[in-house]
This record gives sequence, C-alpha cells and structure tokens, in this order.
Amino acid sequence: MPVVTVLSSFAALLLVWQVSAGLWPSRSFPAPFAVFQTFLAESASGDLPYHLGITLWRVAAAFFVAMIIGSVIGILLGSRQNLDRFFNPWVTLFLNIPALVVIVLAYIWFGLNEAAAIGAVAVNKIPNVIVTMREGARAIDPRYSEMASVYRFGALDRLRHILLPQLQPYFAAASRSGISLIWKIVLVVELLGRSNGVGFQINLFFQLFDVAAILAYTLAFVAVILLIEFTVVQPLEHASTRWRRRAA
Amino acid sequence: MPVVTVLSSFAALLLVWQVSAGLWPSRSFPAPFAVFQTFLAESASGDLPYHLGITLWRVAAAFFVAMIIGSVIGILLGSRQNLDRFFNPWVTLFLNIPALVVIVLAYIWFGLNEAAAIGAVAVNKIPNVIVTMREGARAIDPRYSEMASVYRFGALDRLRHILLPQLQPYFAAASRSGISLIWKIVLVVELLGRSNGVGFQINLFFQLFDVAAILAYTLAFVAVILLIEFTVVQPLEHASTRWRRRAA
Amino acid sequence: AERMHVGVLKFGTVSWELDTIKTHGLDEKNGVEIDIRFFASEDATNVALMAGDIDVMVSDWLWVSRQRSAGEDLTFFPYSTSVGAMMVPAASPIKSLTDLKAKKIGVAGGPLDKSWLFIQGLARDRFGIDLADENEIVYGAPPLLAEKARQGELDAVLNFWHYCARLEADGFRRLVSANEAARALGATGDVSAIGYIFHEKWARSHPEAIEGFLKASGEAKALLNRSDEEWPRLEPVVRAEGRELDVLRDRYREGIPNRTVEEEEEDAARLYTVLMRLGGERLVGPGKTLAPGTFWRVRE
Amino acid sequence: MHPHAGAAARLKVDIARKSFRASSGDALDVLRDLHFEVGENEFACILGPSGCGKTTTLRILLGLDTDYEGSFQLPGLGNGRRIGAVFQEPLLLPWRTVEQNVRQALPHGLRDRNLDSLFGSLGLKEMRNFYPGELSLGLARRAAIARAIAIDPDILLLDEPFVSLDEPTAQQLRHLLLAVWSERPTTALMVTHNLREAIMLSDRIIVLSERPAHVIGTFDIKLPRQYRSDQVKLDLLRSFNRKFPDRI
Amino acid sequence: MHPHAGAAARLKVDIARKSFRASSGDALDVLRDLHFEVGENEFACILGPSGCGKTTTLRILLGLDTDYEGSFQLPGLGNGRRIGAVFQEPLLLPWRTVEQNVRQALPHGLRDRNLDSLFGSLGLKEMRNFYPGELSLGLARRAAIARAIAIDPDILLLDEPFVSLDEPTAQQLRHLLLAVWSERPTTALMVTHNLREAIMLSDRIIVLSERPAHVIGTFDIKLPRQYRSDQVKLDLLRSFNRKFPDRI
Ligand SMILES: Nc1ncnc2c1ncn2[C@@H]1O[C@H](COP(=O)(O)OP(=O)(O)OP(=O)(O)O)[C@@H](O)[C@H]1O
Ligand SMILES: Nc1ncnc2c1ncn2[C@@H]1O[C@H](COP(=O)(O)OP(=O)(O)OP(=O)(O)O)[C@@H](O)[C@H]1O
Ligand SMILES: [Mg+2]
Ligand SMILES: [Mg+2]
Repeated sequence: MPVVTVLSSFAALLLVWQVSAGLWPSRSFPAPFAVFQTFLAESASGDLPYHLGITLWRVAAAFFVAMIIGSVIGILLGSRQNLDRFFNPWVTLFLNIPALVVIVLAYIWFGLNEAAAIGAVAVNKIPNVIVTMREGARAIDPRYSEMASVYRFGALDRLRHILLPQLQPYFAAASRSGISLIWKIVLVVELLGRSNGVGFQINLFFQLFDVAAILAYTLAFVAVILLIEFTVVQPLEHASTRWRRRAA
Repeated sequence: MPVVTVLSSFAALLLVWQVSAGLWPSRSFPAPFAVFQTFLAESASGDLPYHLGITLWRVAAAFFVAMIIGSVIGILLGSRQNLDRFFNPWVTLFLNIPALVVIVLAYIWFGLNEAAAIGAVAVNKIPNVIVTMREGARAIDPRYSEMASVYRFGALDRLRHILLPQLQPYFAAASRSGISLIWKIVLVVELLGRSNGVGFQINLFFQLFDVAAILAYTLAFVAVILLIEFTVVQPLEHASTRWRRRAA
Repeated sequence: AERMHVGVLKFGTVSWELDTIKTHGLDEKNGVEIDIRFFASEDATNVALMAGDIDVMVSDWLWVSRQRSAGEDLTFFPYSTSVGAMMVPAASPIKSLTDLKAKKIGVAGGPLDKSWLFIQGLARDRFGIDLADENEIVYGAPPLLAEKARQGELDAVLNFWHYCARLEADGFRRLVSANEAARALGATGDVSAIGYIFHEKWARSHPEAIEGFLKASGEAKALLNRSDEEWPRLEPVVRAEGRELDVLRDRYREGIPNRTVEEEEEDAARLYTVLMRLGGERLVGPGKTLAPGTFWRVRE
Repeated sequence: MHPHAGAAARLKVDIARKSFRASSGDALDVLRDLHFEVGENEFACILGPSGCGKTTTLRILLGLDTDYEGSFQLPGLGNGRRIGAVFQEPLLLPWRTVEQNVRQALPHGLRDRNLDSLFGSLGLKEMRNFYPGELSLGLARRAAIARAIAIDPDILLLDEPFVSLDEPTAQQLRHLLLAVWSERPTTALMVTHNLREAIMLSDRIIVLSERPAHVIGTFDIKLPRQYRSDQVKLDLLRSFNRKFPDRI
Repeated sequence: MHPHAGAAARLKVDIARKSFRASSGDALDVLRDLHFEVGENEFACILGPSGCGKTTTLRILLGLDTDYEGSFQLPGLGNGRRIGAVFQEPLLLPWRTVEQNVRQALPHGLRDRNLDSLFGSLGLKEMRNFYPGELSLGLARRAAIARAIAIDPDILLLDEPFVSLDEPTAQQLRHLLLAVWSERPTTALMVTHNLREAIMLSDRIIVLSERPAHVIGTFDIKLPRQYRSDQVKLDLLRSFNRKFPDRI
C-alpha cells in the first residue's frame, strides 16, 4: 500500500512534468526523457557519479558537523534564558550573514581546501539548527525532567529518554530542511572555490544554459536523498513516533 | 536588565570582531570602524537606504507568501497521513531543487520582473516551511482537538485556540530561519536578474572585492531584523508563551 | 620545469588556449609545467588568487589598477581584445544606438561593466542619448540574458563576447561593439580588455615560469590563429559545433592582441580617464590615473 | 453504519463490539455486547472495574471514536444539542487562562454571560486569570466542571468528575451538579468509582463487567433525591452490595 | 539556606513560607509556618482541602522546588536514598512502554530485575508493552505505582495514588503498598482525600488548613494495622470526625 502510493506519486509527478513541458516547450524546461538521456550520458562518462559522490561527501560531513554543534548550542540557549538573551543577537547576525561572505572569508583565511569548504557550509547552517532546536528546548515539558530528577536518571538516560523524544520533531524538521539547505550551500561553495562537485558542474552547465544537465544532476541528488528517506529516515521515524495516538 | 544584556552582547560582539580583525588583518576582513565608515558613506549617498528598502520589500513579500502557503500545506500534510505519503516525494524534490534552477526557470517563464523574483524566492522557501509545519502538525495533541470538537468550536476558534498555540514553536522556528533563508535567496535573485537591491549591490562590491561595503549592507539588514525582533517578535512571543511553567 | 597553477573557467575561452598548450606540450617546451585548476565562476578565480591557491588567472586591467591602488601588487599581461557587444536580432528595426529609446536592454556584468560604460559614453558623446535613462535596463547573469534575448523579451543585449558569438550564430547581429565605442572615445586601436593576472612578487621570484608561460601562450595563440584543424579538436572544450564553432573561432582570432604592451598601456591610460569620467570613483577606485605597473613588462 | 439518529427521547447504547489494536500489535477487546438505556432526563451512573471500557464508551457517545460495531442514540434534537463533557483528565488548554478556557467553550450566544457566581461556587474566583499549569489538580478539575456546566448542557457526560477533591468540596459540587441538572431537562451519564456518590446522585446505576465490558446488571433507585437520608443511603448501599457482592 | 541535612532518622518539615507569583502577576501564599514530623519508618497521611498546598509540599520534599523559606530533612543516608514517588498525575513517558517506563526508573543495579509478579499483582501483565496513551487512567496510575515500588524505595512520597481506581482494585493496591512498606524500613508520606484510606494505612494523619496551609492538628493511630477491624475503623472515623468536625 505505501509502495503503491509512492509509485503513483512519482508517476503523477512525471506526468505533471511531461504535460507542462509539452505546454511550454522551451530549451530551459526539457521534458523528462531528455533529462533522463542526459543523465545516462553523464553517468556513462563517469562524470555524474564522480561529482555526485564528492558533493554527497561534503553534504554529509557538513551535515553532521552542523547538526551536532547546532543542536548542542540550540538546546543550551533554549534551556538557559540568560544565555539566550545574551547570544540571541549573535545568532541573528550569523543567521543573516550571506553565504557568500562566510564562504569567501573561509577560503581566504583557511585556503581553498576541503576543510574550509565544509566549515563554511557548517557555519552557514549552524544558526538555522540553533534556532530550531532552541524552540524545541523551550517547548520541553518540565514535568518529565522533574520525574527524571526524582528517579535519579543519569545524564545519558535523561538525554535518551527525556530530551531526545521531545526534541524529535524539531530534530526531524531541522535535519530535513537542513540537508536541503546544506546541499544548496555546498553548491555555492563549489561554485566559489572547488574544482569538482555538483555545484561546479551545475554552474558550468548554467553558462551553457544546459538545463537538462542541471536537472539531471539535481535529480540524481534528490534520488539519493529520497532513497535515504525511504530506507533509513522513515523507518526510524516510524519507530520513534509509534507511541503517538493515531488520529481516529 | 534585558536591555543591559543586549547592550553588553553587542559590545562583546564588537570587541570579538575588533580583536580578530586585529589578529588577522586582511583587506577581506575589515575592522568594525571601516565598515561603519562605509555604512555612513553609502547611507549619505542614499544608495544604501534605497537598495535596502527594495530588498526589505522583496523579503517581506516573499516571506508572507511562503509562510502562508507553506503553513497551509504543511499542516494539511501533517494531519493527513495519506496525503503526506503521496506528496512527500514532491516536497523532497522541491526542497532540494537548487535556488538557481527555480530562479532561472521563473525568470524564463514569467519574465525579468518583480513577480517572478518574489515568486521564485517563495517557491524556494515554501518546502522548508512545509517540512517544519508538518512536524508541528504531526506533534499536535489529539486530545485538545477532541475537546474542541465536543465543545463544538468553530473553525476559527479551533485555529486560534487549539492549533496555533501548539504550532507556535514550529512557526517561530520556521519564521526565524525563514527570514534568513529568504534574505539569502533574495540576494541570489537580485544577483541573477534584478537591477537593484542589496544582492545587486553586494555582487557589485564582490566584483570589486570590497568586503567592507558588503558587510555594511549585510549589517544594515541584520540591524533591521534585530529591530523587528526586539520590538515586535519578542514581545509577541513573550505574550504567547507566558503560560509555560518557568523553569525552577 | 617549474610548476605553476593557472585558474580558469572550465568552459571559458582561456581553457581553449590552455588546452592547446597542454595538447602540444608547449609548456614543457618553454620550461614550465602548467597545472590547470578549473573553477565554475570568475568570482571563484578571484577568491582563489586572493587565497594564494593559484598563481595566474584572467581578468581585466581596470580591476588590476584598482587593486594596485588599494595596495595589492597585481599585474596584467594582455590576453585578448575581445570584448562585449550590443547585439540585436537580425530582423530588429534597431539600426543604430539612436534607435535605442524606450527599449528593454539586457546588460551582463552590471552597471560598472567597462563595455557598458564605453557604449553609454559613445551614445552620450556622439548622439546625446542617455541610454540608461531612456531605456529599461536589466542587469543579470550572462547566460540568462542571452536566453532572454533569444526568447525575444529583450530588444537588445550587451553580453560578453563568446555569448555574443553564439548569439551571432543564432542569427543576431552586432549593433555596436565595445571596441568600436572605445575607439570612438579616444583609443587608437583595440585594447586588450582582459589578460593574465598574477602577483608581481611571484613573477619576480619565478621569472622562468612566467616567461615560459607567456611564451607558450603566444605560441598557442599563433597555432589557433593559423590552423583550422585545431578547432574541431576543441569542440568538447568550446562546447559548440558547426556554425557556432566557426563564429567563435573567427571572433577569437580577431581578439588576439597584436600591439606592443606600451601601445596597449597608453590606450589603457587614455581610456582610464574616460572611465573615470563615466563611472566615477566607484568604478575606478581612489586612483586618479592608471596605476603604474598595471601592465607587466616582459624583460627584454 | 452508525445512525446516531436525531430526536430520540432516550439515551440508547447498543455496541456489539469495540476493540483496539495496540501499537505493540495486540488486539484488545474492550466492549462486547454493551447494551443499556437511560431514560429521558434521568441521571445514570456507570460503575465498573478500572480499565474495563468506561471511558471508551463515553468517547463513542461523544463521537470521538467511530471505529466500533453497533449503534447508539443520544436524546435531544440532533445537532443542536449541547453536550457538557467532563473528561477523566481536566483537558484544559494550557495556553489559556481558566476563564478563557471556560468562555471559549461557550456557544456564541452565551459568550458574554456572567460567570461570577459559577466561579464563586466552584472556589475558582481567585484563579480566573491563572493558567492551568498554575492550578492544583483539584482546581483544574473544578475548572473542567465549570466548563461543562457553563454551556447549559442538554446532556451531561461525566468521567469521574469529583476525584482529587476533598470531601466537603466534592459534596458541594455534587449539589451544584444536581442543581444544574434539575434546572433544565438534562440526561446525565456519569462514570464513577465511588458507590456512595452514585447512590446520592443517580436514578440508575449501571454496573459493568471486567473487560470486555458488558452490563452485569442495573440498580434502579426510584426514591426521589430529597428523600435519600443518610440512613436510606446506607440501606441502598447494603442492598446494592447484596445484588453485586463483588463490588464492595 | 536549605540544609536538608544528611542521615536523620525522622522526616522533619519546617517551612516558614512558600508563595507563588502567578503569571497574571498575583502573588499567592501557599504555605505558612508548616511544621510537622514523621517518625522513622512511620506511615503518615496528609489530609487537606483541595488547592491548599499538599502537592507543593511534596514537591519541596522531592527537591523540585527550592524557592521557599525554611528547611526540611529527609530520613536516610543523604544521597544514597531512593525516593519512590507517585505524582498526582501518572507522569509516564508517553514515548516509552509501560515496562520501559518502570525499568528506566530502576537504579542500575536493579535494571534487570524480574517484574512479572509486580505487574501481575497490579493487573498490568497484559499492558507491559502498551504505550501510556493506550492505557486507561486507572491503568496508568497503576503503572506509576509500579514505578515507585519497583525501586525498593527508602522513602515513599505519594500524591493520591489510589484515585481513579475501583474499590476492589484500590483495596488490593493498598495491601500491596503496605506489604512493600513493611518489607524494608521505609518512611512514607501520602496525600489523600480519602479518610477511610488514611485510617486503614497510616500511623498518623496530618490535617492541613485552607491555603496558606499549616497543620491544624494530627491524629495518631497507635493500633497496629492488623488489629484494625471494620468496627475499629468506624470508631476511628468517628473520633476523627469529632476532632476535626469540618472534614466530614
Ligand atoms: N488507543 C488505545 N489503544 C489500545 N488500547 C486502548 C486504547 N485506549 C484504551 N485502550 C484499552 O482499552 C481498555 C479500556 O480503556 P478505558 O479507558 O475505556 O478504561 P476505563 O474503563 O475508563 O478505565 P479507568 O477506570 O481506569 O479509567 C484499557 O484496557 C486500555 O488499555
Ligand atoms: N506554578 C504555580 N504558579 C502559581 N500558583 C501555583 C503554582 N503551582 C501551584 N499554585 C497554586 O498553589 C496552590 C496549591 O497548589 P497545590 O498543587 O500544592 O495544591 P494541592 O493541595 O495539591 O491541591 P489538590 O488537592 O487540588 O491537588 C494552588 O492554589 C495553586 O493554584
Ligand atoms: Mg477511564
Ligand atoms: Mg495536589
């Protein structure tokens, strides 16, 4: 049943795409088949797997760095009002610094290397994680924490059984939009100072106005994300939210 | 007391900046005073207020469009599991389409105009709002909705008294990181096809490698956001979360 | 042989030349080993040079002059005189700059683009028209503007030369090129708009490398100028074929600089004052004249 | 399938079967052949072991659970009727004050009614502007009772309304409830574990079995309430205990 | 300031004053000159009007509220002691099953203990793998009692543990509690509104006044529990009512 839904979802998406490509035929909006052909060609040449692999690695690295640092800071700020009041302007500042500025400064200070690239992406994303997790920490129900302190839960138990389950929806929101934001920033980072990766390729194709190739790379990335979503995230999420009363 | 905290926060920030600018002196990392001078010069010439005003307008327009559409879709998907299962791949797809692609397609289809620009930004942001609000809708406590249906709350009352208070933290997270994401995309939109706005200016300065000017524009925007944060958002938020038991 | 790093746009015109150098081993022959770093945007090459990751990149002399006034020791060696041109569809009623009234004009490179300033200056000096005031100007990304011109949304577009060449292959014609405008504003010949840029200090400490590199570049240009056989080989790099490739080839050849550095520098200095008048300090920076040393002199 | 048909005089419950599927996978039969009736404007109490299905029954009558086999009908005129429900937990909206919680449940015509005397007799006068998190459990229960009474209900469905209250307060509230019930024609169904309370309040006591719940028997009290002296109540208690020896 | 000093034999409470500031701005005096003691391994009950400050007192003893004037001491060896607490609401973690809820509260040494007989005597055998949202309130309360008992507590602090249970079940649990309490040396303090329950279980009944709460008087029951026949209990009830005529 879920499989059928997903398949029909993809089918509908393809159909919408095909039809609208038919209605507004344009070089800048290729039909699915054209994109698929480009995908095959780019895959056969080895370009797509190579650049996609590198980009995925960067996304993954920046994602873990950003989620861990951002969650820790966010939970801290959300549970300590005085800290939050002090650092809130900082968070707002870093939240709104254009990606460009951070990336350029990172490259200039730390050189055009992987560490600078991934660090720049993480710095761009961390404030977003902070903001989301901070809301989560603020919404924590103090009664469960009280129960835990009465029953002398250890720090780890408290984290696993009290904090994380309550933060789960915020964590889910932060990671879903997080992956996508990181991917978008990685594109910029690769545009500004790397010689490989999907962002590098996409910009090249943009200069040639080869939208089919851009879409082929984009969809390859989306496919990987969807694969992870269906095989890892959803089962995990299903298990961790099983306790919620299902709607009547 | 809060005012003192905020002021000392700014002071600390300036100090950190000044010191690090002293430690790593570089044309690409100007000291606060240099940025302030540029800010004054750009303000006096009228450039900064003009471009900032236009950008703020675009940010505001895209923000409202994205928040409204995204919230409605997100709440719908979060409360209807079958809809969600069907549209989840679509959301993931749109979440991960590079800003560049959306912007270019919008410009190509709808022409190089304001509507295309704002629409493109909104389309970039909507999936993020959906993802966050969907988590919020999933986490809604069904018991309150049941109470509301027993007491025959009208649709509006249900929204105001049952849904929104529970979605408030998600809404806060989505709007905070939303504003910043939208601002960043507006920069790209202005870079790619508008002839005014902060993004247009920043690109100009980037070509001249004038980081002080870039920072001046950035900080002017951040200042506006902080002003809104302190005068509108925080009082509102304070009022709407007063019911939460304060931590001991 | 000494190693040096050159940063270029992957599908930019410079990589045609570098590809030719590598294919024919011209670098080894001249005693250097060129390591090509590909980037996806010009900004990226800027950042890379600033970050010390590459030794040589391509940009224009005005930028160099401005950076020199700001204290950087960058210097410039002519690479190509090809510049942008104002393009209109072949069937367009627009025949000269005087027809550009109440039109929608796309301009790549922004309001401070040199080509755009020259053409504006020409329109103002010769016809008394203020192009920016009397038309709707759309600044934007070069590929997007080219596409918009093809779509017909723009009445005219000022774009970088290789986009113009491709447009030409698609049936556009040149209304006026920036070089014509520059000449009308006082230049005595085609001035190299862009060139190889590097730190003076690096060049002084690596004389063999820079000399070998510039020699190799000259030889590659000569080869590309001379031989039609070279071009089909470049198809995958140029990403064009057929008529498009032919137009690109012809325009490339036209753009090979043939004057001495001294002549170039004199003209550049002349144009600098024009640009100062047109673009103001905002464009040229604090320097009143072309910064001395902007043009690199090969040791005789 | 579930014709909770319109204007019937009696409350009539005919549930053939209700079962839950727990998330652990177990199926749990909760109700089996549950049939009982409550006459027009009668006050009935339900007595049954903990976990037997009393709350589930009320939820079905409230329309909150529609996944069962069988049917029921409520007295009164279809959709116009107002149900005063007291849930087993207070279920106040934590983000609204006591007074707001009560007022928001009022039908629009009654929104502005004076609640002073109601709050006064429930001992909530000082707590009108408190948030539920600032109430003791007993006070919260009283607020929930206030909400059910304030709407001038046509039917009362009460799930253990008087637990967590000291005897004097509980007794006072029982009298208040009787006053409300007799003031307008109201059918009342109340779940309780307190036999004395049932004997004091009801016209009929419905005794349920262990899960899956069905009616073991009913105990009708024909004597009008004003004649139920302490001695009479003791006699009733004894005769109830004779009839249902396991119920203490 | 609050020397809940180490190894004392008696539970000793000396609270001069405790007041709340509600978010509405009102200050509320809750405890005033509350002094009482409970002997070593005694079982004491607290009786008092709803909203007088009983839960607040327990919260102070549990260390959950430190904002008061006065001091108290708990029996037992400082930090090593284990407090079995039953809160007024069950406070189970909704995202953990019944068994997990109980097990996670166990000290590490006892984590693997066999809980079969405990669950059996609480009637929770079938519900071990249920999530709290799938329990009836009575079952949830029993799970909370299981959690308090399972840790082999040194002190028992119980806030109305036996409400929402039918009499037979409640009676069975009272016996279970007594068994646990007498098995190891345990001091117990239990809040209840049920005088019969207090007379059955306790060595001493502490009667509190209306808010602000202080002790009106205590009622000591010297007779060992096994000699408290129904007749004795009735006599005790009468003499209690004579001593505290307002408490019914
Ligand atoms: N959502 C659910 N999923 C699975 N089982 C459920 C669910 N809701 C209730 N149950 C089970 O149904 C049975 C009856 O529950 P119900 O709440 O009706 O009991 P009750 O008679 O009100 O008990 P109490 O007096 O303790 O409140 C219980 O065994 C409970 O565990
Ligand atoms: N966080 C708080 N802020 C303000 N007032 C509070 C807060 N917590 C409790 N109170 C008030 O303190 C008083 C005592 O509350 P407490 O919970 O101790 O009562 P209780 O004796 O346990 O009553 P019950 O028998 O109803 O449970 C109540 O009037 C309550 O409104
Ligand atoms: Mg129940
Ligand atoms: Mg209490």
